[in-house]
Amino acid sequence: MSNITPQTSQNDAMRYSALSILANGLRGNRGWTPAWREPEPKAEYDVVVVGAGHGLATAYYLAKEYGLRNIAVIERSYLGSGNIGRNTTIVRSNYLLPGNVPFYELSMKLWEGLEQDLNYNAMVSQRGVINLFHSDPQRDAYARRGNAMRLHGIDAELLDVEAMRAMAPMLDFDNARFPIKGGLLQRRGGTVRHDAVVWGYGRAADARGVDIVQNCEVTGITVEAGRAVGVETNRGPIRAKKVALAVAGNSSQVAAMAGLRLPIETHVLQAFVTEGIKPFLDHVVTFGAGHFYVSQSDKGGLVFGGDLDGYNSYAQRGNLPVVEDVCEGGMALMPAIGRLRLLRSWGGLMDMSMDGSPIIDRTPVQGLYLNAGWCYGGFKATPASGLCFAHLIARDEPHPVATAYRLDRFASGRVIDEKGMGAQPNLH
Amino acid sequence: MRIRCPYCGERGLEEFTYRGDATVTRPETLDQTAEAAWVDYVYLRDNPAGPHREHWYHGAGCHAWLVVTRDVRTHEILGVELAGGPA
Amino acid sequence: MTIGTPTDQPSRLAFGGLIDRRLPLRFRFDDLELTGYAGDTLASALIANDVKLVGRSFKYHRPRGILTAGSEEPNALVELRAGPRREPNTRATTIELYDGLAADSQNRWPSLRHDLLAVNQLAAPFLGAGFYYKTFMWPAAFWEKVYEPAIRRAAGLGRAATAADPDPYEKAFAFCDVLVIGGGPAGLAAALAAGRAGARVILCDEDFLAGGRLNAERRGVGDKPAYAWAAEAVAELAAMPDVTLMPRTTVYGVYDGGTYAAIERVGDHLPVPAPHTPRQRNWKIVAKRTVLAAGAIERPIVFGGNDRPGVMLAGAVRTYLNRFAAAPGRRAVVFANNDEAAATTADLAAAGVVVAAVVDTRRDVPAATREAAKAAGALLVAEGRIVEAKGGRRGVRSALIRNRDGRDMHLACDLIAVSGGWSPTIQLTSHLGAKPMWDEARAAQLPGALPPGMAVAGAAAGDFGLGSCLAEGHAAGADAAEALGHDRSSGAAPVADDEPAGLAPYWHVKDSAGKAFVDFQNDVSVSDVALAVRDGFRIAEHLKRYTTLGMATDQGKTGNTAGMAVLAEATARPVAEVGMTTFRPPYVPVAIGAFAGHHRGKAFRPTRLAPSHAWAAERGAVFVETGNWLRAQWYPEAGETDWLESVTREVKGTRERVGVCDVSTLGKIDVQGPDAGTFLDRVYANTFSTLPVGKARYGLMLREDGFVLDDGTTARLGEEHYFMTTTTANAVKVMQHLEYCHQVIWPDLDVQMVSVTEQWAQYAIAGPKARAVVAALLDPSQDVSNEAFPYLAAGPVTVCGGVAGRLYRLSFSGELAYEIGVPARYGDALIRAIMTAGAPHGIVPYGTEALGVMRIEKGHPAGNELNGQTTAHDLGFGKLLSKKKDFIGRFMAARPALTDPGRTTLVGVKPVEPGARLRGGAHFVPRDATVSSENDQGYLTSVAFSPELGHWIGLGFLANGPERYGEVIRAADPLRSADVMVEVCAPCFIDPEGARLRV
Amino acid sequence: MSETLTARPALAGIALPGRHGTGNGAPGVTLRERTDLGVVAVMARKGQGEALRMAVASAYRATLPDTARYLAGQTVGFVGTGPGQWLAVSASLGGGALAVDLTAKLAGLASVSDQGDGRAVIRIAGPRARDVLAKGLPIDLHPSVFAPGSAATSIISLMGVTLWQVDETPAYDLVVFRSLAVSFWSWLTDSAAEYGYEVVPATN
Ligand SMILES: Cc1cc2nc3c(=O)[nH]c(=O)nc-3n(C[C@H](O)[C@H](O)[C@H](O)COP(=O)(O)OP(=O)(O)OC[C@H]3O[C@@H](n4cnc5c(N)ncnc54)[C@H](O)[C@@H]3O)c2cc1C
Ligand SMILES: NC(=O)c1ccc[n+]([C@@H]2O[C@H](COP(=O)([O-])OP(=O)(O)OC[C@H]3O[C@@H](n4cnc5c(N)ncnc54)[C@H](O)[C@@H]3O)[C@@H](O)[C@H]2O)c1
Ligand SMILES: Cc1cc2nc3c(=O)[nH]c(=O)nc-3n(C[C@H](O)[C@H](O)[C@H](O)COP(=O)(O)O)c2cc1C
Ligand SMILES: [Zn+2]
Repeated sequence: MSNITPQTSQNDAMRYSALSILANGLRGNRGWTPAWREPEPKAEYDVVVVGAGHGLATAYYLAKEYGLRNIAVIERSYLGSGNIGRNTTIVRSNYLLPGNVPFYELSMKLWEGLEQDLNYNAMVSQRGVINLFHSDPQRDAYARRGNAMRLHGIDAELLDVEAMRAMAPMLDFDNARFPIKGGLLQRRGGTVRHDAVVWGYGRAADARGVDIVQNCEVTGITVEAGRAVGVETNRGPIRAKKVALAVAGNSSQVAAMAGLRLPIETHVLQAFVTEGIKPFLDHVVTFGAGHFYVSQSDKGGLVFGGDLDGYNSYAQRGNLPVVEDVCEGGMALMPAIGRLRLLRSWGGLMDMSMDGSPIIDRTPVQGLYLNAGWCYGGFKATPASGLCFAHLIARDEPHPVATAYRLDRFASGRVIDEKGMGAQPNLH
Repeated sequence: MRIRCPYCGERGLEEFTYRGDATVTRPETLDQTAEAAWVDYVYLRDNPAGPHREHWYHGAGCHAWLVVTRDVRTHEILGVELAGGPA
Repeated sequence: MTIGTPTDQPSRLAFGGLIDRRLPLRFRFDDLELTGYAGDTLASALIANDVKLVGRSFKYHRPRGILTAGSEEPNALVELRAGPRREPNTRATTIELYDGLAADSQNRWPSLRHDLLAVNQLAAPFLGAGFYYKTFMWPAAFWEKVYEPAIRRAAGLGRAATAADPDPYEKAFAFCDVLVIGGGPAGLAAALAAGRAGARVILCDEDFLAGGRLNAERRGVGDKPAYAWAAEAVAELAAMPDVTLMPRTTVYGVYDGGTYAAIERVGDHLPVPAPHTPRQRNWKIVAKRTVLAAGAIERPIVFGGNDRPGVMLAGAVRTYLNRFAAAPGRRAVVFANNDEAAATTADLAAAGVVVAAVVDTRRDVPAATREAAKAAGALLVAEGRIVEAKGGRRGVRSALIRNRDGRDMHLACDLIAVSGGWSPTIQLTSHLGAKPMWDEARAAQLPGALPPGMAVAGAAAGDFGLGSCLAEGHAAGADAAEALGHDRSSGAAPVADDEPAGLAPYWHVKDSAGKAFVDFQNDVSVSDVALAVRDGFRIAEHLKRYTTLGMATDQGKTGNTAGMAVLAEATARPVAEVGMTTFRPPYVPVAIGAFAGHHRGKAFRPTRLAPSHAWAAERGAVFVETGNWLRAQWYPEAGETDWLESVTREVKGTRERVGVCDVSTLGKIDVQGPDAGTFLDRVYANTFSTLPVGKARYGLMLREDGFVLDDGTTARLGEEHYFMTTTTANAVKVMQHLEYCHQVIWPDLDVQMVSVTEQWAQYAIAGPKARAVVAALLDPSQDVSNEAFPYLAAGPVTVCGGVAGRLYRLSFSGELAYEIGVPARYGDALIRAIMTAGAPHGIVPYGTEALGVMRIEKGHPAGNELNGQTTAHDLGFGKLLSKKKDFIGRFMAARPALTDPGRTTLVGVKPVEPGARLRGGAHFVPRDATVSSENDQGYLTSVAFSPELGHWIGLGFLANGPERYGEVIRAADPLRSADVMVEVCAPCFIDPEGARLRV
Repeated sequence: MSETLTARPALAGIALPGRHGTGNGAPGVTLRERTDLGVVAVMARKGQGEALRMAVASAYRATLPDTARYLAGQTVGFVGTGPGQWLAVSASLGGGALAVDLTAKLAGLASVSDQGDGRAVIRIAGPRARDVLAKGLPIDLHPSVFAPGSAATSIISLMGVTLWQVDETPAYDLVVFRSLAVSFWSWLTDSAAEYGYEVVPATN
């Protein structure tokens, strides 16, 4: 999307800047107003977006790019309570398959202009994402990926082990079970402060008139004559011309309210943070011989994660074997972190699709749109997912970069399987 | 999580491998009319938030495939059987 | 008692305490060389030495002292030890003193006393909650280059070590009937009751000395001093055969199925761990029942300057006085909303500390407090509050106290003992997801739904009286034992009086002067909460994330309750409605090394060694990791400097004479039974039931979604006996798949299977001289002529004087070749025998590289081609898919998308310039097209230098591949700036008719 | 070639006899590679469970356990490793002899597959054997639940293992995959070092 330009929020009084901080600070910080309103849901909207993760971005772009005015985002808990608020904040566009690459690159570009667009500092930090490789076949696979990126005009570099050593000297180059042979680097990749993305989109959507309704759970989808015309919620029914689902982890549950069955399983993915330390690691690093990836947050904690727990779960928490597996990977990669302490672990509900790739599509129920299947990689997609979903909802046709994310690809066999694991969600 | 393998007794998660929904059954026909059934079998899942019948493999134990009924909201295990029935 | 007899420990009490004055220990803190005693923590030793300033806060770098005496400490964090053993953010309150201990303060520059970043305090009005979300947006590029590095340097507390942790860690498993978490009065009583009833009990306490508050209070149990009763209880438990006491062990997590995670600090109280013992041991304890007796954590009242060194929790003050015989001050003010004030005042006075005033927030101050104040000669301020703790870097110098009439008085003091009541230690009850419940009467969160099998006793359950802690603990222990079938013969519960525990909620002093902190470590003040609320962050979870309240290394153990109360007040809601943020494991931060245990460095994953490993190592082979296997990659010879030189020699030697390669790592599966053939027909895409005994056949396996799973050769050794091989990488996966197919899909088939990968040492002997070598190895009268043992023959043989082996005429290299298998114990001897038998023929051993070169020359797909994204059609194996039978993947493989001629299919490529080098991962683009995604037509999977052809060759997938043989295309490699023009050809480069195999 | 091949123990050159680890008094455990055992997988044919049981009883005076147990017979013992699956072990029928014998005697009743070379067997014995194993084995070995004759198949330090208790010393036989024997030994000796251990020469 080329016409995304910094735009003044409607609520000019509350424009955030160093100056506003100064002015308010001098006045005892009493002048601030809430980042978003807390409206009661109206009886009817043009579009009801369910789920305040990608849903927030969807509503924002519906308002901003597609000129819709009467929109609600319905969230069963607090804003950002879903995966958008519990992920490891990595953004990148180092994908392999043609169905994915342009989409994630659009997202990357949107990140690059996001803060000015939203007038919110989301701490977009393009510190570089490195995928390590430990064998020749793995190097070839990353070369294939890096070249796919380059063919799409995306930055990618293949580093040898000496270059790696210079960038990240704390990695184990000398006593590793699976020696590091190099890495695929995307310099434009990095991290974005997860919560700030929620709040930034929330505030910006609210400023464009979107009603954000928290603590409101969708309990039913009203279908009349094959068409979705609203939702039931624990705060009463809400009518809508179009209903858009972006309820990761609960997609199967909510879709089932309209009689749909999805190629999705819900799994738990854990993440971890250590106690804060002084600057230690400058990049995002992914271990290639186990399940471990890590970056350092601006507060100083190492934020890291690894594999799914591997079994269906709606519990939003995991078990010890994966904690151990991930920390083993961490120690194998960076043996200096042995005495750093793991401070907190948590889990999120992963919408694992059968090929590991997302779905942005219409459904067999008219007026019901689906945004799902983001697996463990949908945070980086937030801006593009919001934009493409908004496009689909507004225009009733897929956005050009999201044409592959169709539901019928499972039946046809045109799956987008980056890992080559087949229809086994916990292996993606 | 601890699963009571009918053969080995109660064992920890680290001994098992998960596969998924045990309620789907492989279609018996190769007829083109069976396409929907095949797509269902290979790709579509109920993915319930509640008791779930699922396949687990006791790979580090007796190598049995188990059907475990488990509440996926609480991870409470409600029942375990050998998938192949008694040997 | 008097303070300060030993001159080197000016605040050490002359008598009492559970320290050993006969065992002085030297230690260093920053530039101070100090002495403490055995039984001290670093914190108590610092207190005994009058050191008050121990740390700096996270954001404002404010001076901080010691607040608590336990693992909940937010302020007194130090870097312990040095070099690769440096441990940042270590709580001085939990560090057991040892001789030679060295600790440094952190998050300050250049020194603790003179920290330049303390200027942040001046900017505090602009650095309020969430300030960075509102600024630093311009110019965009400045975030990474300027703002972020500055923020990161200022934040982050201590420094991690930069070299590998030298200490070992272990994991361990334990099982018990009853796990008791916490060894205070409730836990000891529970363990005694369960242990006496005959249950298998494990008692964990994170302290090095069991007893909990019993060691900290001047109380009695029965007719004994409380600490003495605790010691006796421990002795009784230690004598029970089925009771395990685990001191220095924190239970940090609750997981499914009664699994509890606990961290044992085995060697942390020593300068370095004892030889052959780990630094820490990470336990998984499986318990049938659990008694949580983790006590309660005292919380402060929030008031101005409440973070200054010298403001300490009242219970911690008593701990330092009574357990450690160290006086945290000389002149104290006690500030409380509850009955703790009485004991605190009395204990201070008994230790010789002047109590200037007792400030009680309650209108009706109970008699006990009045009397204690009176006895101590302290001023009693009823319904009073401390508006500000004044002082400097080195701590509190006075308290500004306001009475109920609003009149202020200024009292000099160097210690403010504060108590805002107690929060039961319920974190573990929530790890499985249950929410705690607010209890208005006790002004505390109490456990909600409990994890299966758990009971809570003592202060953790909100019962604060010693008598009831003992009784409740005893009952919980007896109940647990009884529920497991033990009889309830647990004897009588120990008895003690309940101390007064009256409390009137009082969270923060609204008319405070100066910053009043809710979360000490993260510098979250009352005004930050107010600002967050103004910005719209009114939900507890939002407040947490916006202000970082409760996100520091103490996870809000002391601060969260007050934080929620302040939020409740700011949003005019009851505390119960505000709720509480989620408790998550671990209960205390746990070293990452402990989670890894043995699995680090070379032991990260187990290593599988092939039968020829010792021999190959002797020969100086270069090894490569393939999965968990270590395989010989090539065998360098003297004078060879480059891997390509060695590999080329190995390929040539094989193709020209004969070579030998250890192929034992291939997965091998015995498939037996009357239905073995039928079973293989269903799991392979091609047919095996028709394979004659004594023959082998290539087989292709699909996944049920129609894509290729694996390939390999399977031989029929008997009517009901097949011997299947899989790729090395997929061996485990295929075994699991077969068992699934059998047990789940076709349980009615009479077929049995078992992995025999490890049973057989198997060597490929390949090359024109292979037959001669094999013949020399076999015992006489076994005919290996082409007629007697043709291509794809398979069968038993005896080798080297009667060893029962097997011979297969298979070829991956494309040469005349055999694979010879013997039981693995003979693998070492056989490779030596092969080398001897092959010597006259010039045999060369070859490694995985040469193996790879030869298979690429022959166009055989391997891992790079069997990548899970390819179909039989892509690999040119479409003909193999049987039309006569059902098999796994058949239906889905027939979908048009999987057989679309436009798909990329396997081709060979060779460089147009013969000298050009190919690289895997290049993409195919039409010759004259621009290198861009629209023209992307496939990619290069595998490359090799072919010694026979004298140039590089490659395999790859190309759109409409087979139609394009002869076409010149570009292998575009912008990543390495190494585009090469290549000619498309058939994937088999050498001997496409297979003549060599059949000679 | 007529010179016969010599067998190489899985831990040749790795398990060095002698006293190691903490202290120099009585070791906490002794460790020994058992190279004398024949180990064979026996898998019942469909519907032949009863017949198999009888054949085993008459051929070996042994009982096939229904559960994970080790039941000794006259010359051959059987360890339950899964439904319808056993490991037959024999100290007198080593090498391939046990498999040959079983194949002949159980024809039609069971599929038989030699595992004697695929596995290494290590005997651990001594007062601290349980403590050593607790550092990796996720199974309760308390005498009230695991006694002589008890057996289990499980995982230690990411490596598969089948074990059974031999006597009340306690002593256990641990059966591990041959290719992993060196890694297993490294875990085992690291874990035993705290209590002191003695390596006894391999038996054959
Ligand atoms: C631990 C972890 C680490 C991750 N790391 C990364 C990473 O580094 N990079 C990356 O790109 N991605 C990462 N991800 C994945 C990423 O977070 C998700 O893919 C992405 O946030 C999904 O966005 P979403 O909007 O679809 O879902 P969510 O943010 O989960 O939003 C869905 C919302 O729907 C709401 N909802 C559900 N049911 C209902 C209902 N009935 N009524 C109303 N509301 C409902 C939920 O409460 C939720 O707020 C990670 C995920 C996790 C858990
Ligand atoms: N008067 C009051 O208001 C008041 C308030 C609270 C407590 N108390 C007193 O405190 C005592 C409470 O007794 P109790 O037995 O309930 O608690 P306790 O505080 O005496 O003992 C708890 C023990 O649990 C340990 N522990 C905590 N969490 C742990 C974990 N995760 N893993 C391992 N160990 C852990 C601690 O180290 C401590 O030794 C009584 O003496 C009571 O009188 C009094
Ligand atoms: C990138 C990132 C960094 C985090 N850093 C911290 C941290 O420093 N301290 C902390 O207590 N929690 C941290 N958390 C975890 C949150 O406290 C919280 O556990 C997580 O957002 C999931 O929410 P829940 O635990 O409330 O379910 C972090 C989370 C994320 C996603
Ligand atoms: Zn089992």
